[in-house]
Amino acid sequence: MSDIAAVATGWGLTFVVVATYALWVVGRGKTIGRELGIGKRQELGPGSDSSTPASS
Amino acid sequence: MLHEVLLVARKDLRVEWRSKVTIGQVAPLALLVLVVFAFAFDANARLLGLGAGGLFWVAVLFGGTLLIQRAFDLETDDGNFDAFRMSTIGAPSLFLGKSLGVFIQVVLLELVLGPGVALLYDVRIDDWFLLLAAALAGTVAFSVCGVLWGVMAAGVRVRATLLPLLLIPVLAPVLLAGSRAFETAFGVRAEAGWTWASVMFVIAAVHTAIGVGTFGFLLEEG
Amino acid sequence: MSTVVDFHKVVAVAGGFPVLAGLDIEIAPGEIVHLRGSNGVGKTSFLRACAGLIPIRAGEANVLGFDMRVDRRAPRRYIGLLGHENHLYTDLWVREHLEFRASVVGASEGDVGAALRRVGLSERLWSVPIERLSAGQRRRVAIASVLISRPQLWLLDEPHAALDSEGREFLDGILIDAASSGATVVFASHERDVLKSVASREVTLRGGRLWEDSGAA
Amino acid sequence: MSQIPDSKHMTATLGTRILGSVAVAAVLLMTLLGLVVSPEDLVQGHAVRMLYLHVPSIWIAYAAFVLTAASSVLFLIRSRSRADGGRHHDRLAGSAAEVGVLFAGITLVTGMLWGRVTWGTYWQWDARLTTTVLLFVTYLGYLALRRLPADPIVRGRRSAVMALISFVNVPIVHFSVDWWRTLHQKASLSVGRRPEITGEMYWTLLYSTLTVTVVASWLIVHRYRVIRLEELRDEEALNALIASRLREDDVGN
Repeated sequence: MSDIAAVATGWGLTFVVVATYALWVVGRGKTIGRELGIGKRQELGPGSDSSTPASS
Repeated sequence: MLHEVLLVARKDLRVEWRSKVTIGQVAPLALLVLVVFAFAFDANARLLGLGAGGLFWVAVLFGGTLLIQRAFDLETDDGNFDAFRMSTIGAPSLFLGKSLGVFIQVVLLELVLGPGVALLYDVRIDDWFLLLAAALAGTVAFSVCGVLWGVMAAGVRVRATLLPLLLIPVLAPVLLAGSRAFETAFGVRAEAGWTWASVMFVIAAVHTAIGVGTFGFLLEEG
Repeated sequence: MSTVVDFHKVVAVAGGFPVLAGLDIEIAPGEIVHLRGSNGVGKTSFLRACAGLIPIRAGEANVLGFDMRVDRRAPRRYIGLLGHENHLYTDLWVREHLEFRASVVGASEGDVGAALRRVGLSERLWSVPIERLSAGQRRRVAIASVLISRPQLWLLDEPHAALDSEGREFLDGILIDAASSGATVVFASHERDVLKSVASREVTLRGGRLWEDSGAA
Repeated sequence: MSQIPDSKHMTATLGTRILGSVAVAAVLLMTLLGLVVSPEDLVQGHAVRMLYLHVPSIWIAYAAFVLTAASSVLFLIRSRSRADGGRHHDRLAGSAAEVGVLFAGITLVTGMLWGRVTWGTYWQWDARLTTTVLLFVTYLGYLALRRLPADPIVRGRRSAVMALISFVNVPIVHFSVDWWRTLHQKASLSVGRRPEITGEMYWTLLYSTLTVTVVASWLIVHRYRVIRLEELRDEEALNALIASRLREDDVGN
C-alpha cells in the first residue's frame, strides 16, 4: 500500500465514521425531541442550562 | 467480619464438595484445553515448552471464568441474593468470602492443571519458590477480579457472554505477568520473574480494595 | 410501636412499571394479614417494598419504625422474607443449608433440628441434597430457613403454593405461633378458603393499591 | 405530574450551534493543513499525515475515559445527595465513554495504516498499540454493560464501578504491556521535551489536536442530550402510567 493510499484511507474512514456518528446522534435527538414535542423552541436564549455540560 | 467471610467461603466450598463441578467438570475441561493447545502447536515440543507458562494461565482463565459463572449462578438460580440482601452479612464480607471460595476452587483447578502442563509439555521447574509465589499472586488477582465482575454480570440474561468480555481485558495484565513469571520459573526466560509476580500482587491488592469499597453498590437493586 | 408497616400513598416502580400506585395500609403488631388479588396487582411488590428491596418513589413508608425513604436496609435484619423463589442452595443437603442460614443469623445447631421438625420434614430427609426434594418439601425447607431467623415481620409470597394439606397445617401453626408471640405476618395467596382460619385480616390489592380491607381483627 | 423540565436546551442551543459551526470550519482547515499545506516528512513521507488524526484521537480517547472515570466517581459519592440522583454524572460518563470508544477505534485504524506504511506491517505487538486495543475492548464492554436493560440507578452504579475499575486498570495495563515490549516511536507531543516532529508539522499536529477536541466536545454534548432525552421520554411514559394508575380506581375507592 502506498503512503498516499494509506493516508487517504485513514482520513476517509475517520471522516465517514465521525460524520455518521454525528448524524446518528443528531437524528436520534431530533426524533425523540419530536416525540416529546420539544426542539422547536431551540432558538430561545443561550445555553445556560446547568444540567447540560458546558458548551465549551 | 472474618467470621462472615469464612461463613460465605465455607458455604461455597460445601456446595462444591456436594456438586463436584470444579473437580468433576471444569478441571477435566481445562486439561482438554491443554491437549488442544498441542494440536494448535502441532505438538511441537519446543514451542510448547516455551509457551507452557502462558498456556497454563490461558487454561486457568478459561476454567476460572466458568467457575466464576458457576459461583454466581448458584446465588441467582433460586434467589439467594435476596437472602443475602436481607441478612446481616455486609457487602465487603460477601465479596471477600466469595473471593476466598473462588480462590480455593481455582487453586484446585491449578493443582490439576499444573501437573498436566508439566507432564504434557515436558517442563522442568528451576525455581519452585517463584512458581508458587506467582501462582498465589495470580490466583488471588484472578479471584478478586472475577468476583467483582461476576456480581456485575450475575442474574443478567446475557451473563454467559458478558462475563468473559468484561473479565478478560481486565485480567490481561495478570495473564501477561503470570506467563512471564512462570517462564522465568521454568527457566526458559531469563527475566525478572519476581517483578512480574509483584505486579500481580499489586493488581490483587488494588482490586481487593475496589471490591471492598464498591461491592455494596453492586449488590443493591434499585 | 403502634404499627409495623405504615404505608401512605406509596408509589414504587420496578422494571419501569409503577407496581405500587398510591398504596395506603397500616399493619399492627400481631396481625396475620392475607394479601389477595389477581396476578400483577402488586402483592409481590408490596412484600418486596416492605423488605426494602424496592425503593419508594413517592409517599411515606415506615417499616418497623424505620423510614424506608431514608434507609431501606435498616429493618431487614428483623424481617423474614420468603419470595416466589425458595432461596435455597439446591446442591447442599437440607441440614447443611439450614446450618448455613442458622450461622448467618447466629442461631444454634439445635435450632436447625427444631425448625426442620417444626415444618414436618422427616429426619431421613435432612441428609439429602435439596435438589432431590419435591417442590413441597423444598418449600418446607425454605419456611424453616425463615423460621430459624425468628423475624419480627414475616413476609411470605405464596407460601402455601406447592404445600400439601399437612404442610399447610404446619405452616398455619407456625404463623399463629409467630403472631401470638408478637411478630407480624403478611402473606400473599390466591387461595381463599384454606386460609380463612389463620388470617386475622384480609386485604385485597388492585392496580397497585388497596381495594378491600377487612380491617384489623 | 407530567411536565418536561427546561425543555428548550434539549437538542440544539445557540452555544452548541456555534460550537458545531466552529468544529466544521476547524475540520476543513485541519484537512487543508494536514493534507495539503504541511510538508512531507523526510523519513515517513506522506504517512506522517496519518499522525494528525492518530495522535489527536488517542488524546481524545484518553481524555474521554478520564472524563468517564471522574464522572463515575462523582456519581458514586454524590448520587445520594444530588436532586437528580447523580443522573447528570451518569449521562456524562456514558456519552464520554462512547465518544472515547469511537476515537480509540480511529486511533487503532489510523495506527495500523501508519504502521503498514512505516513498519511494513499492520500490527506490531508494540506496547502502545496493545494497550490501546485492550482499552478499546474494555470500554466496548463498558458500553455493553450500559446497554443492559436495568433500572437506571442500578445501571448507573454498575457502570460507574466498571468505569472506575477500568480506569484504575489503565496504568496497570500500560505498565505491564510497556514492560513486555517497547518498539513504538516515542510520544510525539509531550510537554517539556523537544518534540521529534518539528516546525509546520508540529503546529499542524497541535492544531489538529485542538480541532479534534472541539469535535469530540460537540459529540459528547449532543450524545449527552440524547441520553437525557431518552431518559426524559421514559420518565414521561412512567409518570403518565403512574398518573393513570392513580386515577383509575378513584371511583371505586
